[in-house]
Amino acid sequence: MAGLELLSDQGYRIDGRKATELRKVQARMGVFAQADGSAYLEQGNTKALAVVYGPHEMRGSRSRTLHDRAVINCQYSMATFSTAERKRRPHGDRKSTEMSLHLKQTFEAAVMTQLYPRSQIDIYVKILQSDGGNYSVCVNAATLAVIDAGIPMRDYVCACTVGFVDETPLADLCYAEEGGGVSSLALALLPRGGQIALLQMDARLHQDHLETLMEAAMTACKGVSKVLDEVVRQHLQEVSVLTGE
Amino acid sequence: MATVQVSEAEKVYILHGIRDDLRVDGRGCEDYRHTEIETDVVSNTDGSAKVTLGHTAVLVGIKADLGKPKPMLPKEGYLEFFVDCSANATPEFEGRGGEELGTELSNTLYKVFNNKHSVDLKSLCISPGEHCWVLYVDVLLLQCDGNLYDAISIAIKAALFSTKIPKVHISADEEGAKEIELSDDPYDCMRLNVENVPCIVTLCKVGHRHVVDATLQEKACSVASLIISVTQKGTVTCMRKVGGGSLDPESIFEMTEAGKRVGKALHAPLMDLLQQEERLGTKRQKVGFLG
Amino acid sequence: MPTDTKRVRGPEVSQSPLLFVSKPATALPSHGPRTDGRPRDQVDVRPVFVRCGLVSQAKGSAYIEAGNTKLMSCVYGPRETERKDETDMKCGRLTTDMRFAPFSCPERGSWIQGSQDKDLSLMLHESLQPAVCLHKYPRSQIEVNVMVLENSGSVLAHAVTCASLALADAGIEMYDLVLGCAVRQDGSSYVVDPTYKEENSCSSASSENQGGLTVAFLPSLNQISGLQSDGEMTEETLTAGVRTCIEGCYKIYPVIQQALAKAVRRAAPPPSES
Amino acid sequence: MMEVCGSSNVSLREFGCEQSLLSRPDGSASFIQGDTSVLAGVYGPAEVKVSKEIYDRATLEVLVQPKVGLPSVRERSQEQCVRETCEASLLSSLHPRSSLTLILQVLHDDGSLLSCFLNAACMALMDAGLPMSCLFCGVTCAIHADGQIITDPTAAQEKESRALMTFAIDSTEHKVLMSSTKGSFSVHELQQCIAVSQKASEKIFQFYRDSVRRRYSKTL
Amino acid sequence: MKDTPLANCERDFLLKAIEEKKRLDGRQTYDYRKIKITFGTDYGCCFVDLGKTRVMAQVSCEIVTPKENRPNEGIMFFNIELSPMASPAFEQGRQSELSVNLNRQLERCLRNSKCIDTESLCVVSGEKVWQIRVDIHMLNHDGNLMDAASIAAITALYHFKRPDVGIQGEEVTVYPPEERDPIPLSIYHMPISVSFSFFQQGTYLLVDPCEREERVMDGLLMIAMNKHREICSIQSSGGIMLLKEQVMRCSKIASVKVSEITELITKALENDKKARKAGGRFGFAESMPQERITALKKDETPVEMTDVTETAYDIVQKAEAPPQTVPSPVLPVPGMGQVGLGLQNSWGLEDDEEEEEEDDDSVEEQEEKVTKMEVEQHRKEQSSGDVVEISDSEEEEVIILQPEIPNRGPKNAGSSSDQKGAAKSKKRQTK
Repeated sequence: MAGLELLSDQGYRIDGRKATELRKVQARMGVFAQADGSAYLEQGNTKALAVVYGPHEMRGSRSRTLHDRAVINCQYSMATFSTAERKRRPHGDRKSTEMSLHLKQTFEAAVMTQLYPRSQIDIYVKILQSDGGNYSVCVNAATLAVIDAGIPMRDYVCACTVGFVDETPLADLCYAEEGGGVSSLALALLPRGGQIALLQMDARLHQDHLETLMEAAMTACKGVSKVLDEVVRQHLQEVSVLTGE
Repeated sequence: MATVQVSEAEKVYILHGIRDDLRVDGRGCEDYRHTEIETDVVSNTDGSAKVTLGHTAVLVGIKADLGKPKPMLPKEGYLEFFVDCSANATPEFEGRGGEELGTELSNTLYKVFNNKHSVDLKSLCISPGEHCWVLYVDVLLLQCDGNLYDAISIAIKAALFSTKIPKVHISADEEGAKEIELSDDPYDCMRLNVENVPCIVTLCKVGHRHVVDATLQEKACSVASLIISVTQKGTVTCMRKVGGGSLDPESIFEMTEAGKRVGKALHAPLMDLLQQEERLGTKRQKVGFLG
Repeated sequence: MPTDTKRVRGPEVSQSPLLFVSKPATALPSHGPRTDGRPRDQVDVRPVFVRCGLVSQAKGSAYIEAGNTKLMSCVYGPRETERKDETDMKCGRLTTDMRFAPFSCPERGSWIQGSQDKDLSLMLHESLQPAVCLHKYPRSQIEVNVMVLENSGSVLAHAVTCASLALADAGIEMYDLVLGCAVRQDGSSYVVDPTYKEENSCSSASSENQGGLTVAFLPSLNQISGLQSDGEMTEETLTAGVRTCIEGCYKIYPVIQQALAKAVRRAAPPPSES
Repeated sequence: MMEVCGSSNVSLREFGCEQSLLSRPDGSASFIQGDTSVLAGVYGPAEVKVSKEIYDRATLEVLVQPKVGLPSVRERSQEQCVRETCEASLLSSLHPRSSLTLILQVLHDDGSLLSCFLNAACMALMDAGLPMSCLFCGVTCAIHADGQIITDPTAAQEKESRALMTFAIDSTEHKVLMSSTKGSFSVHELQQCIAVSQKASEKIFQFYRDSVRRRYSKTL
Repeated sequence: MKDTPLANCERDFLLKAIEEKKRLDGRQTYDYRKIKITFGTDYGCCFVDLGKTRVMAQVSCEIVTPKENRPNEGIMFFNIELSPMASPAFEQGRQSELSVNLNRQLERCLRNSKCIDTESLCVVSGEKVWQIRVDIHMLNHDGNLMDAASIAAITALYHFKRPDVGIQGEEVTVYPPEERDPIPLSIYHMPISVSFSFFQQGTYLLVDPCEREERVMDGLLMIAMNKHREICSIQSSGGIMLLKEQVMRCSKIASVKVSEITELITKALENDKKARKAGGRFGFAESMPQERITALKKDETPVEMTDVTETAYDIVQKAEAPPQTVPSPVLPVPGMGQVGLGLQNSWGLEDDEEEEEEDDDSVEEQEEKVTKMEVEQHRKEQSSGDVVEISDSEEEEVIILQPEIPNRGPKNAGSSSDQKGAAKSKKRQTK
């Protein structure tokens, strides 16, 4: 394909990780004071900022109001300088509109929207630097932001992309691996019940391998969920120290 | 623009406070809020800076691209400004909501840099009429709490300071066709002289006085403000009245004078800070948004 | 760049033949009288031709011609706001739209509003808003359109004058007229109401003091409603420039006043003495 | 010039029509003239957007969808021609403050497209059961370089022609409802073309009659 | 125009029926509706009927410059047009969620799965490549647009033939089909999308939902596959929570459906090929069902021409000759012209208002005949001096800044400075 050896004979990937190893995840909750919830998350070199406003009254046309649950409104955008080649528009193209739609669907499944009828929850995600796995980083960042906003969810939503090279599933693909013609699968998981909130796959893969790949993706998601849980716990500890409890 | 609702009583309180040179957050009329600057925060760019001014947060990324010089100015490179008012800052900016403010800000930036000395455009030229560097200055608004202009201009100055443009060599082959080669060495790069890059000072007329670095609440009390971009030497590169009210000529003269004073005073510590950070070199612990 | 689907478009890239003129345009001299014979460093505005009420369909309209700069302004309203969700119960809304006709500048423009037009619309809006008694028009909007027919410098200044005249012609209540004036600083000397060439020339490259300044002024209230400058100027020059502009505004004030008075007289002739 | 009008080229290609072939629209029809074929769908009378509401009649919107790419200036002018014809024959004042939408999809263009649009539109409006004061049909005439008149030209014939005219003709008095012309021609030629079109329209109206009779043959 | 809302009782009825494993049209859970594939007259034009859902696909090509990062690959462009014909809810020119979803899914299904050899579309590396554009028009929306679109798109691509090109040195010639036979695209495999809809939080599953079913479903899972059982894309949508087992089951069903549909497409393509070879008639006109009573066809008919020339001649003769007299143009002032009557030109420098002028100024009386042009000439003569305004009696509201006329100068200068002083004393509070 791209002439790159994605997995060496010794079982190491181009950035030195093992097949099932995730990139380093660093996150911080409550980055901004003005928003109801916000979080910043780095997964390797992919950096995303998520902000949550709401639940609040419906904005704009009231015809979208749902009488039995809250409307989730998402916007995904990329900073114009986030990619190696400058982007002309931060959002509004087909790909980012689709991404917004996917985020919306993911969080409609996870957030307990029925608790807030006739209201709206805005989730805005911005990619500051893109190095593969944009969707999953966005989902993870948005999860933290939703938690920071104090909106109840069924479970953490954790997402991860996995690829399939030489009969081996690779967890958490970076940009170089994504571009290398690998069949990649993005999966958003609610780890406790093993429910899949979103599933998306590109490129060819034989049906028989689907199960292994999904298995690997779910394991990776569970790994992410551990990290997220830690971040949340630490954040709460810090906050409780500050509030003196 | 992100706006706040301020009640009449609050307005009176703010107005009286400013009359006595004491603002709600304890500052004087010509004081800036707590400011944090960090350069080189996004590795995909050639230069970047993040500035927080109170609760206002701005991220600027600069990318240098090879382009063709403008036909009227074949010996110069050029700068392109783009301000992205993202929905992160406020839900009002969702979709195309931020576009209006974005164009307003970027148009002002074009005006601010519309002179010969701010950035040496000639140094951005590679081969006249054919190739030049185009610096894309992309501003990302992350949060707004008033005084966007000042925060953006400080961030742009810092980002330009940290910009490293790779050196290029032009080699001509036998047929005379020119080829451009980028230098492989990442340390072999060109830096920009930012000495003359101006900083914008926004003066908000509140009551009979004017304040520097107004918060959203203070902005809501004022009818008009004046933005002045001042270079280190004190020359003004752009002046503009914004807001729905009008100003007395005398107060404009006063405000210009104050703007120049404040602007001049802003440059020295900013340059100091940037050089200090530069000296730390690669050892510097990058904080970004994690701190 | 938004694409135009409403018209049959020309080629995507085209260049003005002016670029290929073998001899580059000689830089304008920075001293001596100006090309149109006006003296430097004096508040000498170009002769102005003003006329109200040309467009019968608009509520109010005005045409202004200063030298070769020609502008037309129409005012519609007050009428119901188009966007119901933005209706303001206390205050009316003023919308401004300033456009350049594609043939107005030496280089052909596009039919679609560019970012420069948007910027000028905004400046126009900010300059006019303080003068209009918007609180008298709750829940309604007033539209001001300015079309530049020929751009020969100082467009914004004349647009402000023209638009305020059209507003007055439309019978919109105002505190005062708004007058505009522009100054171009070129080294140590300045020119008032610069032409297109003077605006875009950069004769003395070495000079520090170079820039343009446009002021919108409310003459009877003595207030500045719009101010914009670019280029490089010292604070003293700027202050002096603002003063010059105010003086320039006073020069055209009687002209505008009289044009307006005549328009009113024609619309409602005074009762005959007999 | 008059003598050259031989009858050899004055004919209509085979034409056909199918009505109510789509389930969603209130009325639909496909019309085929030789290889040229158009699909038409009508929605309405239905709720209208406030901004487009007309207080004393229905708002008619005509949309032409090209086969490739997005609608552009050419499609806009075709929309205009069809809309004006439909507005002339529809009794839109019977449905005030409502919307009528007519969508025309090009399936294949082999000349005389505009007349095919008109015929398809008329059949679809009939199928939707909208009240009309008269039926209408479209006839395209091409004048060849040597002055010969060709009715219902193919794309190749259109290309070679000196002038191209499309007329919409009503069914009651055979008058011209709309005309769209291209190229240069004399007044006499124009009148000739109109006369030919009126003759040709009789055939088409007979076809309308036959197809409606066939359609309702079992219910009557 | 809005879509008709779905009544609650209808919704309950549909869900109840699904719970009882019954479908409105009598199908079984995993049944597809009847698929019909017809071809148009051109190459690359194809109609697909899936039950009542109907879509049209048209493939076209043009030569463009390639993308910079892929200099020797052709470009594939897909566009699904949700024509308002298909459903009243579709608006023209608006990017709805559905349209984005369908377009992206089709792109993923056909472009990302690399089923088309894009490298074979290169003409001159880095300069000229073929862009293959697939336009898909929805003609009637009765559910499962995605599957219909994917079948139509891939069939049209198989059916399409691009013109041959020849390269001689720098020159590239595109041969029309008469000169050289056009060439079909080289396609590696045939991905086909299969949609599954989920009801009641994923408890019930249906294949090929119709429009009514789509409106009550919770979520959708689209799996694109080829007959080699290779998955080309998976996409879940609509905020449902799936379990891994469900996904696996769907992928198994999909593989069966895909092989059935592939066979159908191959057969349809072969039939068309045969028909074209036999030289028989093909295309849309032939596909019209003759047996239906809603359809009628008429063969080529001559139009009677007997008295056409006479009629035309009569009309031309009878018609009144157009008036030959052209109203003579009026020239109010130099450089201004007026033809026709009736309109009072607002630019005109009306003479009649002259009388109404209440002018008491003797200076102005003298200049009665001065038009604007003359004034300008006048100005040039005395190019120095202060600017004052002159009111010319003839020009009603025309005010020209005018060089000083000695006896009026001082008066005006004084008044202007008075105003200046007066203005300064006032100040307005804007709030």
